Amino acid sequence: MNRRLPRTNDAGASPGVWRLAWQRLRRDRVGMASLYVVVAFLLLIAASHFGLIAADWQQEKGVSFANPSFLPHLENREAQQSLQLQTAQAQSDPSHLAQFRAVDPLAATYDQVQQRALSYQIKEPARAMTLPFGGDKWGRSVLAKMIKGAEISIAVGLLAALIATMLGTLFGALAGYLGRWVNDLLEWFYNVFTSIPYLLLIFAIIAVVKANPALQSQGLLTIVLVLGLTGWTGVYRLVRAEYMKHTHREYVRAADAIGASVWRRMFVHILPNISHIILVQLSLLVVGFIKAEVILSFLGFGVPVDMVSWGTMLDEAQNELVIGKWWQLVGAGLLTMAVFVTAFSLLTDALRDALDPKLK
Amino acid sequence: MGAYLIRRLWQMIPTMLGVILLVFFLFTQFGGDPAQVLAGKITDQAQIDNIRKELGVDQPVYVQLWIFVKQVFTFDFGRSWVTKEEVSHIFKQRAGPSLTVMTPILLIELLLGVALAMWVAYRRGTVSDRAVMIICILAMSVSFLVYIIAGQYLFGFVLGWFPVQGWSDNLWRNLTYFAPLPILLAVLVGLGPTIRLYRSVFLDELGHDYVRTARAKGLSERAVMFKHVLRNALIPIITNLAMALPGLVLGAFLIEIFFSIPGLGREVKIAVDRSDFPVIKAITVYLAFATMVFNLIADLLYRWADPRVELR
Amino acid sequence: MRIVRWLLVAGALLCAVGARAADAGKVLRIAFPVAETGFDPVAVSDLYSNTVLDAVLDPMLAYDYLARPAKLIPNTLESMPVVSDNGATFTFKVKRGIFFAPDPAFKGKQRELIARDYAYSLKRLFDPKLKSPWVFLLEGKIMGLDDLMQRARQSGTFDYDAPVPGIELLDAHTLRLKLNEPDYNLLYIFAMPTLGALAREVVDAYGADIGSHLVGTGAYYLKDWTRGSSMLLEPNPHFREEYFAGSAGNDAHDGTIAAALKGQRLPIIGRVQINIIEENQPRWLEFLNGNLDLSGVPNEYTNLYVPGGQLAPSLAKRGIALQRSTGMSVTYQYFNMKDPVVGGYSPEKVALRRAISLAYNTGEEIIIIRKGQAIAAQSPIPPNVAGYDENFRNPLLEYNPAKAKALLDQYGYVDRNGDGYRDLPDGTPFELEQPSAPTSLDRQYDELWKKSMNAVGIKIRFKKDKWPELLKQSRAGKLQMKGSAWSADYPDGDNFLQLLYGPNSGMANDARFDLPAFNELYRKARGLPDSPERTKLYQEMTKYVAVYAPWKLGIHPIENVVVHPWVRNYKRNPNILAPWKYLDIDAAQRQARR
Amino acid sequence: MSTAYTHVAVAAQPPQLLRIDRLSIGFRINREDVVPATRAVSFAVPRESVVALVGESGSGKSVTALAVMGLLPKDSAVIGRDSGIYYNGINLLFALPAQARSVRGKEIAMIFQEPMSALNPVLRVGAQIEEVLRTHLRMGTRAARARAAELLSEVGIPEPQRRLASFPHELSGGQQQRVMIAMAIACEPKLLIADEPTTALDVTIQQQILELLQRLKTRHRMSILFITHDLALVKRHADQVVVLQDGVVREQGGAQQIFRAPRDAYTRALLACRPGLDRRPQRLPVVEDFLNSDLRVDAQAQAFPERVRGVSADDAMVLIVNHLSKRFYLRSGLFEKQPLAAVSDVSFRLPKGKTVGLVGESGSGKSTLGLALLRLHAADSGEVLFEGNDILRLPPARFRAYKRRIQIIFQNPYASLNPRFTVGQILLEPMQLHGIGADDRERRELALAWLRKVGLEEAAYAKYPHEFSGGQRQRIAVARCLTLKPEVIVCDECVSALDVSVQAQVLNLLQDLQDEFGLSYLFISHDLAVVRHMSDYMLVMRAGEVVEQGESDAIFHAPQHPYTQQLLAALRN
Repeated sequence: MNRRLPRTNDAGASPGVWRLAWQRLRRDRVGMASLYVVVAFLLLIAASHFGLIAADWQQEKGVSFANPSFLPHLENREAQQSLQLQTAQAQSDPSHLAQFRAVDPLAATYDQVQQRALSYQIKEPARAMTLPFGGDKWGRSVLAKMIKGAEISIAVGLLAALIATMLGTLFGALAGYLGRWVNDLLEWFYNVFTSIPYLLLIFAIIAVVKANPALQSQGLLTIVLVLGLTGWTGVYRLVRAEYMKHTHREYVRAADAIGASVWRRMFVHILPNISHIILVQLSLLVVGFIKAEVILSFLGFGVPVDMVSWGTMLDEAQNELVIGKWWQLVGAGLLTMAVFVTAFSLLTDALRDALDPKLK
Repeated sequence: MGAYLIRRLWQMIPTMLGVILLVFFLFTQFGGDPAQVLAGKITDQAQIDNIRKELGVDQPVYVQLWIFVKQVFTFDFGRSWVTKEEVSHIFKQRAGPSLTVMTPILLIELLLGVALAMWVAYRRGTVSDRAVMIICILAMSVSFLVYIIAGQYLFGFVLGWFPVQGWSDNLWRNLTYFAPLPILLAVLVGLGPTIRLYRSVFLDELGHDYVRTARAKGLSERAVMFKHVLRNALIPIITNLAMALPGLVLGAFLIEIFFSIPGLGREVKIAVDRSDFPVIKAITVYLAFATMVFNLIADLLYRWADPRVELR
Repeated sequence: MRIVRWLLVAGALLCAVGARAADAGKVLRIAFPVAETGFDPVAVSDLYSNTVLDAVLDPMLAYDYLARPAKLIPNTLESMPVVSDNGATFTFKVKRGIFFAPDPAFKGKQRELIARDYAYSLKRLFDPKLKSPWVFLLEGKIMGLDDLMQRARQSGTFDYDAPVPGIELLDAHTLRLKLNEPDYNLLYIFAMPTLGALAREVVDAYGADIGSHLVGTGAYYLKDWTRGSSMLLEPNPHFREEYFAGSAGNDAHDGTIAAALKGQRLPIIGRVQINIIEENQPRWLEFLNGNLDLSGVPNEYTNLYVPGGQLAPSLAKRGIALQRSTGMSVTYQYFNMKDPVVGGYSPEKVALRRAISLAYNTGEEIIIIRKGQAIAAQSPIPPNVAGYDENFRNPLLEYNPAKAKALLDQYGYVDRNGDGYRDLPDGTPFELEQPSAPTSLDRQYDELWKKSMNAVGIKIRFKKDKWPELLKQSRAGKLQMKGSAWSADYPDGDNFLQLLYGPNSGMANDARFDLPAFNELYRKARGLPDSPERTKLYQEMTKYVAVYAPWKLGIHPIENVVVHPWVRNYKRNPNILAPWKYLDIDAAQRQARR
Repeated sequence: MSTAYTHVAVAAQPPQLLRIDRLSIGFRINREDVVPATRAVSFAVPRESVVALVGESGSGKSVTALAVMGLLPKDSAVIGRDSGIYYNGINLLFALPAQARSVRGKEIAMIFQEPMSALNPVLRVGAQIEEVLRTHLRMGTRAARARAAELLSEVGIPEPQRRLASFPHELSGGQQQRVMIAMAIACEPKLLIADEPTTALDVTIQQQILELLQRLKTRHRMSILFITHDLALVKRHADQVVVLQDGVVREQGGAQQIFRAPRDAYTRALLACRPGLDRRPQRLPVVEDFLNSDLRVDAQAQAFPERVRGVSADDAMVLIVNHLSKRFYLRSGLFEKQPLAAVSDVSFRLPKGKTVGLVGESGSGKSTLGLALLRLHAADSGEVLFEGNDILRLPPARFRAYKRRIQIIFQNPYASLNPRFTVGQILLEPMQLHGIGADDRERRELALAWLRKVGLEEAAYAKYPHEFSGGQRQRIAVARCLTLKPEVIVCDECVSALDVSVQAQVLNLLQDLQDEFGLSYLFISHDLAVVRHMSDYMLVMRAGEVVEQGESDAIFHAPQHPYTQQLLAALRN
C-alpha cells in the first residue's frame, strides 16, 4: 500500500520534508504543549542572558536562607546569626593597636588610611527577611538563581550536545561512508573509547582539560568540552549505521553516477536525509548532559564560581534539605529542571514521531 | 563458531592496546604527582625523590609504559599506593557488593521493564500508554541525586522501612536487609528509560510481517505477544543488557556512596580522591576488558538468539 | 605443624577471653566519615587509620584522659623518661610483663614487649622503602639516624642491625636516645601511635602486608577488617592488667568519670564496631536512629541540632549529651612571599596583603560556611596547645572593607585602565589567583573570596585543580596564595610557629616567610620549655605575622560531638584519638531506649 | 475436520462461501482526515473456485484481503457502516473476537507476498506449523509433529522430517512460500487467501507455486482468493476475476469472459499494456489509450505497428566490454575469505543507438555488471572500452569526463531521488557539477525543457519527489540522466517496481528518447517480456556468467541454452 498524505495542491509553494514534519508536529497536542514550555524557557534564558532579568542574582538581597514570601514565618536561625555578625563587625576595637605600631612597616600611614577609610564607610543595605522563592545561604534569591541556573545549564547542555553531535556525525559519516581503513581506525577509536567506563573517562578528560591552563580561564568551556568529548559515541554509532545503509541507496549511487564528489555525497546528499536522526540524538544528548552536569557538580567539577547552574544548586541543596531549607531543592530540582527536561523529552518524542512517520 | 571466537578475541588485542595507551597517558601525563600526597605534611625534595623512586614514577616514560603493559597482561597491578592493598584483592573484594546490588537492579528492571513495556506496547495509542510514557519521562527528569537524598531520608529515616545505610559480610542479609532501599531507588530511576527503550523495541517488532502471519493463523493477542513478539524482542533487549552490564558496575557509585556499600564505584571515587593511580588504572583496564568480553558475549547471545545470523 | 600452631593460638585466645574484664555484650558503634587507608603505623598519615592504631598499638607515653591542659603520662613505661644533658638525652624504662596480642608469627609463644621493639619502630620511620610521611617529626634530631637513612637511600636496603649512636639499648627494657641538640618537644612524639611498638618478627613475616596484620600490645586488636567498609575491634587477650590511673580532671563531669573509672580494669567494652559512612546525611540519620553511639555533628546540621552552641531540645530530651571543644588546628591563607605580585616586604606589598586580609570576611566564613562552628584565630596557636593565650587579641584581623580600600588607595593600587579593577602602583593590571580543589566546600570558599575581593575592586580568579597537583605546586612555590590548615602533631605552639620560620621555607613554611626578626624570636623560643616567657615570645612573633601578613589567619574549628545517654565516661580529649578503653556502655539502657 | 463440517451444517448453507458486500475502508491519517482505500467493493467467492482479485498498487486489493482476515490496524482503519463480509452467512465484521479467531486460520487462511518476513525468523518451521494445529485442532505435540511433516511433504518439500527443525532463513524463497502454504492448509481451510504469493519469487519458481496451489485447491476442495497485480498470471488458474482500480471494482466476471472480451477499458488496458512475447509494437499501448478511445484488445495490431529490432555488423560500438569480472568475498574459517563470483568473464558490445538487454534471475550478477560499468563497483579484472579508452583504468580526474557520457537509471524510483532535494535541485546538480549551461538561469531553462521532454509539467520543478507517483519519479530520474546528454544509459531494472500501466509509459518514453537522441541502452531486467520488447541484442546471465547471447529475436525464437529455454517456458505458461 502506498501511504497517501493530503496534498497541498496550490501551485508553487511545495511543502518540504521539514514543513510536513511541522504540520505533523502541530497536530500533536502534547508535543505542542512541550514546545511552548521549551520556547518559554528559551525566552527566559535569552532575557537572562541579555541581563533583562536575574542580572542581579549575585546580590545578597536577603538574609541567609531567607524564607519564601509565601511562608514568611518559618524559623530562621541562620538569618539571626548572620544579622548578629553584621552588628558585631560594625564595632572594631583598636585598643590593642598600639602594641603593633612598633613593628608595623605601615605605621607611618595609619592616620591617612584612617581618614580615607572614613569616606568609605557605607551602610550595607538592609537585607530582606523574605524573598520570592526564598534565599540561599548567602541570602541570594533562589528565584534569580533558578533563572540564571536555567540559562547556564541549558547552555551547557546545548553546547555540549552540539559538540558531541558534530563529532559523532563527522566520525560516523567518515567511517560509514568511506569504510575500509578509515572505518577500521574509527572503530578502533570507538572501541577504545567505549571500553573505558564512562565515569572514569569523565575523570580522565577532566584531568586533561584541567591540566591545560589555556582552557582553565574559559569558564564554561571546560565542562562543555568534558561532556562534549565524552558524549559523541552514541551519535557516532547511529550515524555510522545510517551512512552504511545510505551509501548503497540508489540516490547516492545516482549522485555518484552524475559525478558528485565524495564530500558532496556525504554531506550534501546523505546528511540531510539522516538529519532527523541527528536532530533527535541532539535533543536526547541535551537532556542527558543537563542531567550529567548535576552529577559532575556533585563530584566537584561544576561550572565556575561566578556562575550558577542547576547542578551546583542541587549540590548545595543536598545538605539544606535536612535542616528544613527545601526551597532550593524544589526550585532547582523540580520546578525548573524537571519541568524543562520533561518538556524537552516530550518534545523530542514528538519530534521523532513527526520526523519519522513510520514510527508510531 | 570456534574460528569466529578466535578472530573476535584476536581483534580485542588492538583495542586493549589502545585502552592501555589511553589510560597510561591520561593518568601518567595529566594525573598529578602522587609523591606529593604521600610525602606527608612537611617534606623536602630528597624525601619526594625517594618516594618517586619507590613508586617507580621517576623512570622514563617508556619504561613505565612497559611495566604497565606487563602488569596488564600478567593481571598483577601491584599494590595501592595509599593503602598498600593488592589491587587484585581490591577488585575481588569490591566486585561482590557491587554485584549484590546491581544484579537485582538489573533483573528487576528487566522483568518490570519488559512486562510494563509489553503492556504499553500492546495498548499503544491509548490513554494508559500515554500516561505511562509521560510518567516515565517525568520520573527520568528528576536527578538521581534528588531521588537518593529524598528517598534515604523518607524511606530510611522518617518511615523507617529500610535501614538508612550499611553493609555486612552476609550475602543473604545484604540482599534482604541492606540492599532493598538502594535497589528500589535505582529501579525507580532506571525504569523510565528502560520502559521507553523496550516499548520502542516491542513496537518495532509489532510492525513486522510475522506478527500479521501469527494473527492470520488465528492466535489470540496473548499468544501473539508472548509466543511471537516477546521471543523476537528479547534479542535486542538481552544483547542491550549484556552490553550495559560492565558500565553498571560503576554507574551506581552514587548509591554506593550514600548507602556505604563497599563496591567498585565507591572505590573508584575514593581512589580518584586519593590519586591512587594503580587502583584507578587497574579498574579502568579490568573494566575495559570486561566491557570487551561482555560485548563479545552480547554478540554471541545475539547470534545464538537469532538463528538468521551465522557465526563465521 | 602449622595446624598445631593455630590450635595453640586459638587455645590461648579462648583462655584469655575467659579471664577478661571486658564485657562482650557491650558494643560501641561508631562511624568514620573517611575510609581508613591501612595500618602500617609509619606509613599512614590520616586521622582515622591512626585512630585505630591508637587503640591497638602502644606508644611509650600517653595523654592523661581528663587532664587539661594536655599532660603526658607513662604508658608502657615504668615512669616518665629521665631527661639529662639539658634535654639532649632521654632514658626510657619499659615495664615488664607486657605482652603482644597473639599472632602466628610468634609461633604460639607469648611475646613480651622489650625496649628493642621501640628502637625498631623508631628505625622503621627512617626506612626509605616505607616512604613514611612522618620522617619530619624526628628528621635531624637523633644522632646518626639520618646517616643511616642516607646510606639506605643509596644502597637500597635499610640496615636495621647497624649501630646508631643515638639509639642505645642499656638492657632488655631500657632505651636511651641521644639528640643532636636539646628538644623539649621530643616526648610528645613518643606519645603518637606512629611510634607504637611493633614486633620485628611480625613485620618480617608479613612484609608489605604488615598493614593488614596489625599486632600490638594495646587494649584492642583488629578482629575483623573489611577494607573501606568496616572494622571490628575486640579486647587483646594478652592485654596487661591495667587500671585507670589518670587524674581526676577539672569539673563535675570529669569527677563523675574519674569516680566511675576508679579501680576499673581496662578495657571495659568488649567490642568496637566501626563503619565507614562517607556522606553526612546517612551518618547523621544513623546517629539519630541510635545505630551509632556517638558522632560528630556535621556542620551543615548544627543550626538545627546545636543552635547557638546548645543542644537542640529534641535531642536533649532523649538524654543525648553534647561535647563541644575547639580543635587543635588553625586555618590560614598564605601569600607566597616570593611572588612578584603579593610577595615581598616593601610597604606597598605589605599594604596589598593587609588589604586583602581586611577585605576577606572571616566572620561570614564562620557563620555561613562553617555554620558558626569555629572561632576566629587571633594567633597561629590554637586553644589547648601550649603557648595559647585566650586573652590575646589581634586588632589587625578585623573585617573592614572600607579600610582595605583606603589602604589600597593610599599605596597606589587604583584602577588606571578603567576595567573596574584595581591595578598595581606602576599601572600594570593584576589578578589574584586562588587555587581551589574541585569540591563543594572549596566552591563555597571561592564564592566568598570572589565577593570579598569584588567588594574592594580586586580581580581574582580560581585555579581549579586536583588536590595533589595543588600541593605539588604549593611546595614548588608556584602558587601565589593558597588556603591551608595545620593540625597539631603535638600540643605545643612550636608545632605551629615552625610554619613561619625562615629556614623552613619550602618545607613546612609554605609562605616562604623569612623575616630576620621573627627567625630570631623563634630560635630563642625554641630553647625554652613551655613557660609564660615563651608564650610572650610567641605573641611577639604573632605581631610580625599580623603586620607583614604572610598569612591571613583563619579560624580554629569547633567540634561538636554528640553522645547517646547509654555511653558512659566519654570526654573529648583532642590528643587521644581512641578513648575507647575508658568507655562503658549500658547495654540494657540502650536496648530500652532504641 | 469434523468440527469444520458441524459449523457448516449449522448455518444454512449459502451458495457463496464468501460474500463481500459494499466494503468501504478508509485509513485515518489524523484527527480529521480519512483516506479511502476501498469504496463499496462487492464480489463473491463461490465454493471450490479460484477468484482473482486484480489491481495495481493502491487499488485496495490487499486491504480487502486483510479486512476479510480481520487484520486491519484497529487504531487507524475505518470500515463503512453498511459494509459486510459474509463468510458462510456470518458477517465477520461484527463477529466476536473469539469467533473471528476460530474462523481465522482455520476456515480462512492466508499467505503473503514476502514469505521470508512473514515467517517468524526465530521459530523453527515445525513449531510454526504445529502451532496452528494445536491452536485450532487441539492436537497433541506428537500428533501435531507428524501432521506437520505430512503437510510439508504435501507442499513438496523434500525431507520433511528434517526440514521441520529448520529455521525459515535456511530455506530458499520458494520453499519458504511452500511452508507458508503448508501452514495455511494445515486446518483444511475452506478459503485460502493468497496475497501476491509469487511476486517476490523468480519466474521459474513462480510457476511451481501456482501449480501447487492449483493442486491443493482440487485436493482439499477449497476456494482461493488470489490477489495479484498481474492479470496475465491468473489467466490459466482463475475461475472468476475481479478488477479493482483505486478502491473501486472496474469489472468482474468469469475468467474466460474477462480475458477474451474485457468489457472495461481499464481491464483492456491492463491486458494490453504489458509487453507480450509474441509482438513488439512500436509503442506500447497505455491506459489512456483505452480510457480515451474505445480501443479493443484485438485491434491493437492495427493501432500499434510492430518494430523490427536487431544489430548489424556496421553498427558503431560505443562500449566494448571484455572479460569483465567482479568477485565478492565472504569470510570463512579463521582468516580465509571465500570468493563469490558475482560477475565472471563477461564480454559484450553495445552498439550506438541500440539496446542490449541483460536478463537473469535474482542473484545472477546482472546489476553488479551494470554498476561495474560506471565504476560504482570496482571491477576486479577485464576492460570496458569507451571510444577505445579503458574507463575502468582511467584516473578519477579523466574518468569524470566519461561519467557524464554514461549514466544509469535505477530500479526503485522511491529510492533513487534524494528526498530532501526539489526536482529543480535534482536536475540542476549534474549540470552544475559538469559545467553544463552558463549559469543557473540557463540551467533552469534546460531543466524545464527536460521536464517537458519526459512528460512532466513545469510546476514539477519546485516540488519534492514524494509528491510524485512512481512513474513520474522514474521520469524525473530519466530527466536527471538526460541533463548530462549521455550517450549510454544503463537501465537497471528501471521499470520492475512500476505498475503495468505505468511501466508501459516509461518504456515508451525510453524508446522515444532513443529514437530522438540515438542513445544506447544496457537494459537490465528479470522480466523477459520487457527485455524482448526493448532490446536488439541480449545476454542471459546466470550465477555471474553469461550463458547465452545473441540477437534477441533469435534467442526468443530458438533459445540454445537449457536455462534460457527453461526461462522462456516458464513465461509462456
